[in-house]
Amino acid sequence: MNLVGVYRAGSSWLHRTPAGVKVGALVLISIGALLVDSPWIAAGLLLASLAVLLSARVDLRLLRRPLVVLLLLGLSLALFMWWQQGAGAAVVAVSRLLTLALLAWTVSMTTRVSDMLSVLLRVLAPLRRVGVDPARVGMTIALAVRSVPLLLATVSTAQQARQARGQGRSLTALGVPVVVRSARIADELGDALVARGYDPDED
Amino acid sequence: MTIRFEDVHLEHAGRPVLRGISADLTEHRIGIIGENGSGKSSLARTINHLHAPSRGRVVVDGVVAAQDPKGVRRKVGFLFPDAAAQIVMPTVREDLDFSLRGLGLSRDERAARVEASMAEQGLSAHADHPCHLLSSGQQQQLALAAVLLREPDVVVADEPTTLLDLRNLRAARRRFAELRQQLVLVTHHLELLEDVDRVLLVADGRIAADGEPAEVVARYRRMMA
Amino acid sequence: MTIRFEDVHLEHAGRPVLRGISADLTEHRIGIIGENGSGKSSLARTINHLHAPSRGRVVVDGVVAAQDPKGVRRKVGFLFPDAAAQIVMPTVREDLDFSLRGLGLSRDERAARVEASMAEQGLSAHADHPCHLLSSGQQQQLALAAVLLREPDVVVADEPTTLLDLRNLRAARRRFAELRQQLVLVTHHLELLEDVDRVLLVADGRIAADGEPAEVVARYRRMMA
Amino acid sequence: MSASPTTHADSTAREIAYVAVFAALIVALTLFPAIEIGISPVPITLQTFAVTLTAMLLGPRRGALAVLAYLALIAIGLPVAAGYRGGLGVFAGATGGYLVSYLPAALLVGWLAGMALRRTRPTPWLILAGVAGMPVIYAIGTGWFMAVTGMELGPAVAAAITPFVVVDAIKVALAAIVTAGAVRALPTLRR
Ligand SMILES: Nc1ncnc2c1ncn2[C@@H]1O[C@H](COP(=O)(O)OP(=O)(O)OP(=O)(O)O)[C@@H](O)[C@H]1O
Ligand SMILES: Nc1ncnc2c1ncn2[C@@H]1O[C@H](COP(=O)(O)OP(=O)(O)OP(=O)(O)O)[C@@H](O)[C@H]1O
Ligand SMILES: O=C(O)CCCC[C@@H]1SC[C@@H]2NC(=O)N[C@@H]21
Ligand SMILES: [Mg+2]
Ligand SMILES: [Mg+2]
Repeated sequence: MNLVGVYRAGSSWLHRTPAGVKVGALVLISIGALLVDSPWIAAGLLLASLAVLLSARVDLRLLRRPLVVLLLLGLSLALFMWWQQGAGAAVVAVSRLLTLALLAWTVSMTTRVSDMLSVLLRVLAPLRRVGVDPARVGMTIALAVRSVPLLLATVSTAQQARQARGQGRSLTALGVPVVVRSARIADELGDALVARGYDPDED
Repeated sequence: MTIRFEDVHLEHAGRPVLRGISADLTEHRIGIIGENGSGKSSLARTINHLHAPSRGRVVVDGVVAAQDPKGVRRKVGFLFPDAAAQIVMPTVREDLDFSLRGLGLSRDERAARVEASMAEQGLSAHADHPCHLLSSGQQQQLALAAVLLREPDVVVADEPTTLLDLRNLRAARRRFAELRQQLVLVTHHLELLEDVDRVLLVADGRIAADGEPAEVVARYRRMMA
Repeated sequence: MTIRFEDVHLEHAGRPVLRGISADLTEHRIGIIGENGSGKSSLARTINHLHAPSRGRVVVDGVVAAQDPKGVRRKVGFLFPDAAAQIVMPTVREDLDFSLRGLGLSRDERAARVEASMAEQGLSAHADHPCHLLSSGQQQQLALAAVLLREPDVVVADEPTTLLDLRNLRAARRRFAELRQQLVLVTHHLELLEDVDRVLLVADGRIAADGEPAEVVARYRRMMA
Repeated sequence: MSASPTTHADSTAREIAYVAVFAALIVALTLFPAIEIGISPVPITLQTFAVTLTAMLLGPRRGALAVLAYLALIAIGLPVAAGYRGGLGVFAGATGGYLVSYLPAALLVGWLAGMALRRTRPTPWLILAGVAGMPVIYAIGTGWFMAVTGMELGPAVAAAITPFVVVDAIKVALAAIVTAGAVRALPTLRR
């Protein structure tokens, strides 16, 4: 499962909020969450972010698997922190972890990637003076987002092929086809950029 | 050899893709056709348990796929649409040898079988060539050779003839026709179905027609009109 | 519109792939056929200077490809074998908008053209969908729409119909037949050549036959026998 | 099919495509299985494998750019860090140092791998190149971990290094083997 490019059009207040506000709030809240060391406040923050996620009225089925992975991560963090620093610290650490994840999911489910990119471009604009070309950065990131589903499919096809050949565990049997396919996808994508008139030196 | 689908259901990301497929495949050669996205590849992949049905089961020659995936994969060889996806080793010889791993053969025995297979497929001259510099037709040949080396009882081929020229298409067709194994062939190349004994038409995750190739293909053509 | 090949030679990794191709393509629709590895794709890719000839040159409507690659790419739209591979942006709307970059259009003008194109192709309902969720037929449609948005004078399509079902194949064929642009179509689907005005047969990097579709296809069939 | 580069702008466009696709490969391998182990707040991921592989295949420049693009994806809020987390906050978290450390690690590994690949039998040298990246990752990762959690060096090492050394060494070795295989399978890969 993949939470990249999961944006679906919607009409909740979160969909209407400008991308810059959401991304900025994500930064501020997540840094705020790190400064909190009261278990009560941390837990409150977690509940608040859960409420925010639910208010986006998005398809929650997409989150099933990520949630399982995240909760496992939270569980081992809780045990570790409890053992190391006691229950209060465990609550803070786990709430922090979950808050960050839930808010990031909310942002990516209610914001177009292109809108996130325009925010990034604005933030990077000052770096133009030190030789960073924001347009090129934006292009690279958009292409990476586009490529994620292609690469997830590549990995899963290679995994199936290795199983079909009766070698379910060999990592070379997974790695070599994945790399070869990735290189081919990169070549094809480069061809497409060139053929479609992309010029990295303009914009 | 019997491939039995018993009320097979399958979902991808919560969306039903197969909605109750039941059939007994006993013929030597079976074709599967249907529109893009109808579920052909998904169905083919349940045969060797690359996909696990959410309901129902697949039984190959008495072996329940879900209970013994390794067992069915010994019986069933699988060809993917893109031959490059199933070539795992750097050179032709190594890739063929890879198929013989884990079968308890001696080094010499393996080498001998690989040589024989290359000779049979006309790949000997390319033994030490990087696989991905071979032509599409040759890669397709290599993929089939690698599958046959494991001596499966059934070969499932998912659109194995895309991008082939007339000569390679004809050669592939001949190779499939000569196969002594049972063959399940998913394809959009309708002329390949002249060689099969039975055709299943898949539509929206169900079997919409099943029978004589000529009849089922005609039905498909009408459906697509 | 004239596409002129003047003694075009091309090497890949030191190996000759095109060995002196000369032709003037002036017809509305031109087909290119030939065996796997004969050089069809390589030839097509010299038209918009994806490959640089090692000798000779390609001139499109008076523009020398090697001297003004951007210029020929404004004139020539290119469709690749795998439609999914030429979709470069995450969603349908963004991908179409990408085509309009660098043409000096205003934001609103771009948005309007993208909307119009989506409406025309029946893709409006998918505007904000991630491209990988489109069906293969829709991806093919999107790829063509993205090319046409730049209003090229020529469309070069390299096997654009692989993996399509009968209905999508027919729809693609209709779309190509209705194209007012000049079309250069590389294909193994010989039935698509019924719609073209002239066919080139490429063999081993040279033009082996050139003329009436029916004749050239017959020649190809004999060659492949 | 890699085409002959025709102009400078074209090769830049192609380089961007490589960087983006391998950034996406790092994402795909990170999301693949973020496995939980015993009792540590740091997950086992295939990131170290993916970053090492990318650096070896693409070299220091493009390899580091791919890592940078991956970090940018996290930064803009896409949930592609381990455990499907995302946003700048991830960098401020306990495992943020690991993410940042991938950058110098990719530069070092990519550079060493370039030399390894010129040998006739590159695999052992590639393994060494990969292993050389591990101290970089651990040093930055653990330092950061201590700063964020306020833990002492001893327990921090027990939480952030000890559980991973063996698995990471295996992952790095596998990346080396895959690289050697891939370069033989596709000789045009590393120009
Ligand atoms: N891994 C996956 N995740 C989500 N959906 C999937 C996945 N694989 C297939 N699907 C969906 O399942 C449906 C059936 O797909 P399948 O590949 O079986 O069709 P098909 O009949 O083989 O089509 P084609 O002729 O295009 O090969 C399609 O709607 C497809 O989008
Ligand atoms: N990037 C490349 N590097 C090295 N060799 C190449 C490259 N691209 C093509 N070739 C070789 O050039 C020759 C012509 O290839 P090309 O792709 O033009 O053939 P084609 O006629 O399009 O074949 P097909 O019908 O299989 O698509 C082949 O031998 C191929 O292996
Ligand atoms: O938050 C993240 O995404 C970073 C996770 C870092 C995991 C570290 S990297 C080194 C070590 N090896 C592992 O497999 N996991 C840890
Ligand atoms: Mg299919
Ligand atoms: Mg071709």
